[in-house]
Amino acid sequence: MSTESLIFEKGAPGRAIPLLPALDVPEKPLDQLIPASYLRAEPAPLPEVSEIEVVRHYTRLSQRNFGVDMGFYPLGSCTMKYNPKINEDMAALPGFARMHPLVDDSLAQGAIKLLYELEQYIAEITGMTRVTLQPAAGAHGEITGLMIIKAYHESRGENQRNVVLIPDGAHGTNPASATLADYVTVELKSDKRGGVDLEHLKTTLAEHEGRIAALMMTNPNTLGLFDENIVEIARRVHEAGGQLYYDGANANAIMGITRPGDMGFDVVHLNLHKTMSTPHGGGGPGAGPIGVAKHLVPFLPGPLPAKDESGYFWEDAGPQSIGRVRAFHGNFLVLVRAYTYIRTNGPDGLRHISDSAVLNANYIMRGVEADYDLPFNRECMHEFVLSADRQKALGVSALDIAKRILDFDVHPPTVYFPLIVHEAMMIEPTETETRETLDSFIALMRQIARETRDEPQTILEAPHFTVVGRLDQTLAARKPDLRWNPSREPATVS
Amino acid sequence: MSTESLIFEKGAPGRAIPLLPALDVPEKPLDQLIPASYLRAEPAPLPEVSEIEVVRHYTRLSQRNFGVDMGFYPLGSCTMKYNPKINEDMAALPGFARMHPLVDDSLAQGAIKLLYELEQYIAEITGMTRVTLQPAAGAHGEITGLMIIKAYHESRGENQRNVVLIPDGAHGTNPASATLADYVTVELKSDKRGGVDLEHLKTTLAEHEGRIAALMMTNPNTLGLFDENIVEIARRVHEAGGQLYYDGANANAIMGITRPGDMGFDVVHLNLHKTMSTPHGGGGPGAGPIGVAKHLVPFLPGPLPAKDESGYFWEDAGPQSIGRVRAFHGNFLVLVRAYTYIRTNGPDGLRHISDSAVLNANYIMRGVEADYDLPFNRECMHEFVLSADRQKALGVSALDIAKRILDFDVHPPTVYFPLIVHEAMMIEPTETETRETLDSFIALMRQIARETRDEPQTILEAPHFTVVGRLDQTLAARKPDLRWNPSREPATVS
Amino acid sequence: MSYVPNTPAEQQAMLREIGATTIEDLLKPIPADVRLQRPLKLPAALREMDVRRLLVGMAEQNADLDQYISFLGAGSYDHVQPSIVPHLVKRSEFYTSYTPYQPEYSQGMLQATYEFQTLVCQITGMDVANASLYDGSTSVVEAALMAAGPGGRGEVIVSRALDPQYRATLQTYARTRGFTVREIGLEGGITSAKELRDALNKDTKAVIIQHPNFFGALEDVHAIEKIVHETKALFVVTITEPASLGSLEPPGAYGADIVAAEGMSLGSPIGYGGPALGLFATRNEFVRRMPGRIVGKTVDDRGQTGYVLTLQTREQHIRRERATSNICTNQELLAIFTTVYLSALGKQGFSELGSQCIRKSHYAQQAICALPGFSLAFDHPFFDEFAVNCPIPVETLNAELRDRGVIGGYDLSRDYPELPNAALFCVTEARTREDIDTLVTVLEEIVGAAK
Amino acid sequence: MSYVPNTPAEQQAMLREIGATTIEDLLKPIPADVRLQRPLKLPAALREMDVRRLLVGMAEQNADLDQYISFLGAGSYDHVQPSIVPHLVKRSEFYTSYTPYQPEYSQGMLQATYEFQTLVCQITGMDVANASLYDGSTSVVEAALMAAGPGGRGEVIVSRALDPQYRATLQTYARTRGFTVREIGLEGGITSAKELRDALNKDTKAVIIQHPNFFGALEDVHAIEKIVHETKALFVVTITEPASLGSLEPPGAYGADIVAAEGMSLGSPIGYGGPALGLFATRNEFVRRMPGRIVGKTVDDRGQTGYVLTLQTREQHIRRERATSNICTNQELLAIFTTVYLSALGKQGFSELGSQCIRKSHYAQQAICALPGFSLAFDHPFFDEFAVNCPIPVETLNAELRDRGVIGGYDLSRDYPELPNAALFCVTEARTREDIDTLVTVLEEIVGAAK
Ligand SMILES: Cc1ncc(COP(=O)(O)O)c(C=O)c1O
Ligand SMILES: Cc1ncc(COP(=O)(O)O)c(C=O)c1O
Repeated sequence: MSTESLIFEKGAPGRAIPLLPALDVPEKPLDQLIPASYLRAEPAPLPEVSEIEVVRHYTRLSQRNFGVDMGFYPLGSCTMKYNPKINEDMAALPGFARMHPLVDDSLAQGAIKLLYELEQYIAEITGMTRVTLQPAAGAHGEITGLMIIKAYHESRGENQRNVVLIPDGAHGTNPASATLADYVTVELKSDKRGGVDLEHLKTTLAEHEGRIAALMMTNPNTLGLFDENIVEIARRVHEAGGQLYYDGANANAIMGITRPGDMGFDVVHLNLHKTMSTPHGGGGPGAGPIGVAKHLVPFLPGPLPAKDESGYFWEDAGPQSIGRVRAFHGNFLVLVRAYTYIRTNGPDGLRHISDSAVLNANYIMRGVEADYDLPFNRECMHEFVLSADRQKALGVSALDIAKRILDFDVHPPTVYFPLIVHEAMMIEPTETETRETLDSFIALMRQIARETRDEPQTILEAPHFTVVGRLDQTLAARKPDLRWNPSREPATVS
Repeated sequence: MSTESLIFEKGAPGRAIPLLPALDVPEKPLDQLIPASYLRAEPAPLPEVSEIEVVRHYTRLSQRNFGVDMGFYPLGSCTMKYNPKINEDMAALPGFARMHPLVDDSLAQGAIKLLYELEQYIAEITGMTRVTLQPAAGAHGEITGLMIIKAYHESRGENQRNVVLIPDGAHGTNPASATLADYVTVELKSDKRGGVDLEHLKTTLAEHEGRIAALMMTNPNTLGLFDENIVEIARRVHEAGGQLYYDGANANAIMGITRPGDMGFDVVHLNLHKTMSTPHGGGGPGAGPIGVAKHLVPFLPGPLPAKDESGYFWEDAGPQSIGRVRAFHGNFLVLVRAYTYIRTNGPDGLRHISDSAVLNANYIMRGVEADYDLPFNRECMHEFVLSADRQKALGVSALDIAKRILDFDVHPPTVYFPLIVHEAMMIEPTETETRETLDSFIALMRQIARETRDEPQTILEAPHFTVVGRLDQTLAARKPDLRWNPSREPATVS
Repeated sequence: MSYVPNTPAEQQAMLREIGATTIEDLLKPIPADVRLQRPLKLPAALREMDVRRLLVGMAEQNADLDQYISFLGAGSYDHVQPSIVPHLVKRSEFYTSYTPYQPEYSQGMLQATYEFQTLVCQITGMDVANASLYDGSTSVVEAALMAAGPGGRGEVIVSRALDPQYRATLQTYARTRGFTVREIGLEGGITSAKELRDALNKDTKAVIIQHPNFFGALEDVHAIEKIVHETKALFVVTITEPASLGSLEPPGAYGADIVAAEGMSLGSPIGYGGPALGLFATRNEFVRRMPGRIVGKTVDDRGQTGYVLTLQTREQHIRRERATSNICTNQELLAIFTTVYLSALGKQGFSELGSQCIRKSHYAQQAICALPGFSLAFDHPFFDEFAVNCPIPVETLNAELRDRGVIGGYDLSRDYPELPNAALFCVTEARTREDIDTLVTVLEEIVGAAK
Repeated sequence: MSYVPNTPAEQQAMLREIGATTIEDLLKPIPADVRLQRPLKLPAALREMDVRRLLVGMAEQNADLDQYISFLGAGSYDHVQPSIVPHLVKRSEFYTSYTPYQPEYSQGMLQATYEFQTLVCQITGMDVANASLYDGSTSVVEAALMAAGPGGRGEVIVSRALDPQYRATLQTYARTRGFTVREIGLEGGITSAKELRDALNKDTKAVIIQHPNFFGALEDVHAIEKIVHETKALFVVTITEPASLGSLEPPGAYGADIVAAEGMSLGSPIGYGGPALGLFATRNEFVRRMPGRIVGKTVDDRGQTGYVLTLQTREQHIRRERATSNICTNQELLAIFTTVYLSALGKQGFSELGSQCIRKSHYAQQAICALPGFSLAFDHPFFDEFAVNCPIPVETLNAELRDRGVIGGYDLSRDYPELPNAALFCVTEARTREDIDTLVTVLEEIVGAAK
């Protein structure tokens, strides 16, 4: 496939697509309506292109991108499952997509009902009391949860609690959110089984006695392992006066099997763009609703969807609420997709999803374990982490392996995360893959292990068949070129 | 891009997507409702696949296909112009897409109105009196037109008229339609200017005196040339008692400039999938409405859309009508697109389209004439025909050139048509291409002419970058393999 | 608005480049006396949003099947369209491409068509299928033409229970082409075997029946096949309701020579009846006499599997006046709708489709015929349509239903004067039990009020 | 229904292959006392068509902007979405992909994002933009945090004419993070320059104003800029109605340090307010302090141009607790909506967008204020929104309008007790003259009847 120039390099002066409706009110000079000093001197220097140019450009760009619809995407921690098309159709219904956020509740009965019920479903799935649907993503849920925890401690006069414990395997958003909430992060070590080191937890709790605000963790954790000590961990943190925050990025492993609420967590977020398959959209939008235990309900942001005999309505938050965490009602059209997904799958379907996700991960793990290091060799949940240490010794890194995978219409696993595994490769197949796909991925991983020994050069020079080769990241960071600029690159249009 | 196996080679026994609604009436055994002897012994042996398999398979297949949205498509005689997306949206409106064809007229007022108006627009564009929208494509229009002509002659007791004159450059559907109408085809020669040879016309008319049923022709003809003698041709054929049929495949050249009705034609078809940009859909559906002059109106198929004070309705055809040429009302959703297109462009827009199509064709013609033979060197209309005779002498055929073009994300021109030009390459850029695209195509054609001289092997081995190379057509025809068969190729699913 | 990208200034520059001043210079070959001397009389151009408003307004003046509860079939069937079908078919790589004459650029369309041909064979039980014809009615025409052969004379026998619009279409072509269409009558709602036997003669080129027939009734296909094949005539089976193939014995199993069917209800939008999808399948021995485009599998110069248009010497662009048909543009994109639809439904789903239609239609039939004054017109097995004698004229009944948001059964008196009060109700899987119960309640109401 | 492809039999075989008998064997690590011992209490699974019916029914209970004539703005704006925008953005290569961490597989998304960053700069006049934040309100939060710096203390001044929901959101974060938000009042519908001058002090990290402000009024941005930049505070300009940039002077031209805006009305669906699109642009010198993902241009090992995520050391996945922000998932797909939208509208179209909004809103304002009892709340230039004092309570007025199919202006008394009877009307290019005339007629009717 040939390259594709920038939209700014296309078109010609004067080209335009008259997409707006024809003006049907008097065409008064603008400066009779607004003093000229407020107005632009020149039109914004946007592209001047025709419709066919726009269509071809973005169609071609799309063809330079890989998504779940093209092939296997076992990107650990991201739950890249099939995104049902029906969900897209429902989110595009004019009754949802063409709603103004400030209409009177009487004109939004379907929408508020949907959110009201979705809140209940999420509460049930996570084992929490109530839920806010405002957060736009997991990290937004995290900061919202931490703000709630903070407000809770303050309501009890415990303003001194400023420490958040975070396992060393945690995702970067966890410590970043803690900082944003004005907390100090203290890292918890993992033990040999890949779970929280109980001894280290004990000493850390003791060390920060009286100052523990919360523990944030995933379970299954970022190694894909379920921490069996979760009840004890929860008990100890609670005894130390801390709250437990559940990072739900890995919830695809547990639906109908176990619930964060039952494990002892006080706040839980779900990444609906992962677990509930609202598509990830190349990086967003997502939705990161959080559920809270009973004692934290008064602190939830508002308004919340409510219902009485006359119908559904938005209920303002109470006096202890932390307040809004964004404008309007959350990423509504994402929530419509999640609602559709939950209704389509039902309770047994969600359980079957998690069971199947776990099975698929274990199946691949057992298929590749002979060829790669498996730092924690026990049943995994919905994903697992390999190490390419053995390959690294032969000069082939996890990154190289990822690049070689690109040659086979398969998206590589997450690499170099979690940080606690050398040359980590985090593999999450999800439940929507066929056995054939899993088998061919296993075969590919084995082939690459063989190539590492027999023809490492093939790997080091990979990818061979992509539209671009390995890109110079250093150059990009050292001399940032973050936008097109007419002066530097004139649009050469004849 | 790797290959893609057949859908039949995917899946596994028992896989299924439960897409139908849940059964909500009693699940009686079928043979209590219908005697078993009428029922299938076995379910039809269709694929057993999951949703993700279907989605990936057809997404990947789409990526192995080239359309106007990907790049330049100067396929002569096919008018591969940009297909506006708004037309697709309008055709998808539930009020059009979800209508049953037999609903009472009172429930179809918008649809009948649309067809009523579209008929009028087409009549105005072609200069005819009335139009039937039933024909599904150009060839269907042709046979419909010939049936009308036949009925007309018969109504005048001239059953003996059985000869249809067709210029030697005509499209294959013209003679095929004549045969289907039980007519004998007589070929008219082209003269040196690329038009109908008037002398030959005269002698042919004389030879078949009293037996001339019709002349079928395009104007501009398949060489892209306007036949200046059209008025005389029409007069002579009419004098000989024949009718004139206008093959409207080239109407993109003439909108608002000249009209077949004014040239003297009695029946005209338009290929809406060409001129009116209802997309070609990989081969169909199209729509081939025909317009007729006043004396032929009684013979039109029915019913026709009509209007009175109480609204729009379907009016049955009169006693002289040839009858239906298909079930229902034509390719309705295609007609919705054409209607949208005409309303979007308006009279000036349609004229501008034809002007621009003519300009673009002449522009390319002048850009490449130095490197290729131009058998008829005069102003062309919306397309023109080159000959690769010069290249052929160096061992490179029109087909080879087409294959080389495939290497550049450009669709090749039509080759080997019309039959009257050796090594024909028929180039129709359409009006929706930018000057840059035309320039780069000219440059490409020149490059290929150079390669013919300097490195013919590159051309003979082309295409180099397509998902498949040149395919064995002989094998395909000699040992037809027209369907997948389980016995021959077992679906090897582990 | 305009889709022409080049600005007037650019067009001027281009003209200059080729030595012209105005576009008129290029139009010189057109004699002045055929030039249109005025603008076209058409409504002025609209911008996109304005044209959208216009069309949305027109669409709203039509009854759409999501807003009305419809029991109309009679040749056009409302089945569920799974969400993935339009998502995949409407990818622009498919719909903005032309006929795949350049196979290297068209492997997607070609392979999908090869799959389509296979799927048509799988549901009909036939050997081979083409890439589509215009619609069911013209498929029947092509079947008759193929049976009649190049000479095109002789006689074709059709059942009176063949869709009236199909019969009309066939008549139109027959009149022009020069063969005879002889219609044979019915006995208790199905084709009369006796009349058929009497009608067959040495000039009979084909016998065309519809199964399920226009009344939804199942024909005695085995008996008919035997009668037909006692002669040299070809046995042509027409299907307007292809969902029936989910449950009924396929034509290949009962000896059909040609299947000429309408396929649009297999995944395509119902669209006021068009674009439609003519299906055409036959036996191996007839393959070189088949009309229409055909895709075949082959190999490329690198040894890879690939697909091409094949047996093109049957077609008009090669064979011209001796082609087997004049068809060029067909209904390709609808073939892809059907391909994705049948693949997605798959073995289980397609079977379930048939059985849901049977169960729901029988549930409805029993409930309707339990109402006083309503009775089955024919006591014959049916698939998802059935003719009911009504206590009041169907036109009156349907007008009343309409006012209540229900579209009633087809008024058979429009085509069959011998059935003055019969309505043809169709019930597919797309109707819910609630829909059916509503119909029954409303029917009772109307007839009660009429008394 | 289920999207799990493997059948129970296949799953059994897979289990066997890895030495397990049931899935329970794999779930052993989960202690029994945290296992859920019952099925989830959720409604039973629905099949696709049934779920479709359910959701269609719910959607129909909402007012959609094609059915009602709406004059609501107040932070969410109804602009025309050209047909090509969803056609292109909804290509599954885009929406089924993840964050482009593997650039070789993500050039489409990366290049489109680079174009997005450029387009945001082009309309705002700023140097550099990121790849999106959650929404306008959290963009404002990020601007405040960036201004406050890693320490996160100090004070941020906001205008009372900043969207009330944005102020509330900022308060929430400020309380947790530990900085102060000081609100300054209004003078005649715009930010009081005097109050601003008085409020500024050495701890002021940023001054945040909205332009056009919440009342649609144009702020005196030049004057404010001068006042702000007499201190070290950053000048943050918030825009909730980005269409205004089609006509108004861009913030880069009047000295803004940060633009924190809501971009969803540039091509994305209005969707009950979400997903939204936080725009964030700043000056070159702040680039390494910017929050969020950024795409940069580079070259590959073959010398070709390519695009990558860059400056990642600002981000949480690298810098963890020292990151500039905690954002990970952003609103990427909406950035692509905006990219296609702005490219398609282009130079002429975007300019026309602005001027149509101005002309239509002024046409409406004049007609409304010509009605007895209606008058402009503030005599100030505005873009496409204006506050009108009404003769009856806005709540009553709007209820009456609703019954006539019209959605009236936003009731300002909900947030501004000092404006008890003021409605904020918004008129964009998506409203027709007929819509506006209908509003005026209906207002007259209602107020007439109320007398
Ligand atoms: C374990 C974990 N936690 C948190 C997040 C952050 O979620 P989001 O990207 O939705 O903000 C992620 C996302 O990748 C994650 O994998
Ligand atoms: C000149 C000419 N005539 C007739 C036709 C037949 O039209 P259709 O394919 O719509 O049947 C074509 C199609 O390519 C054509 O180019």
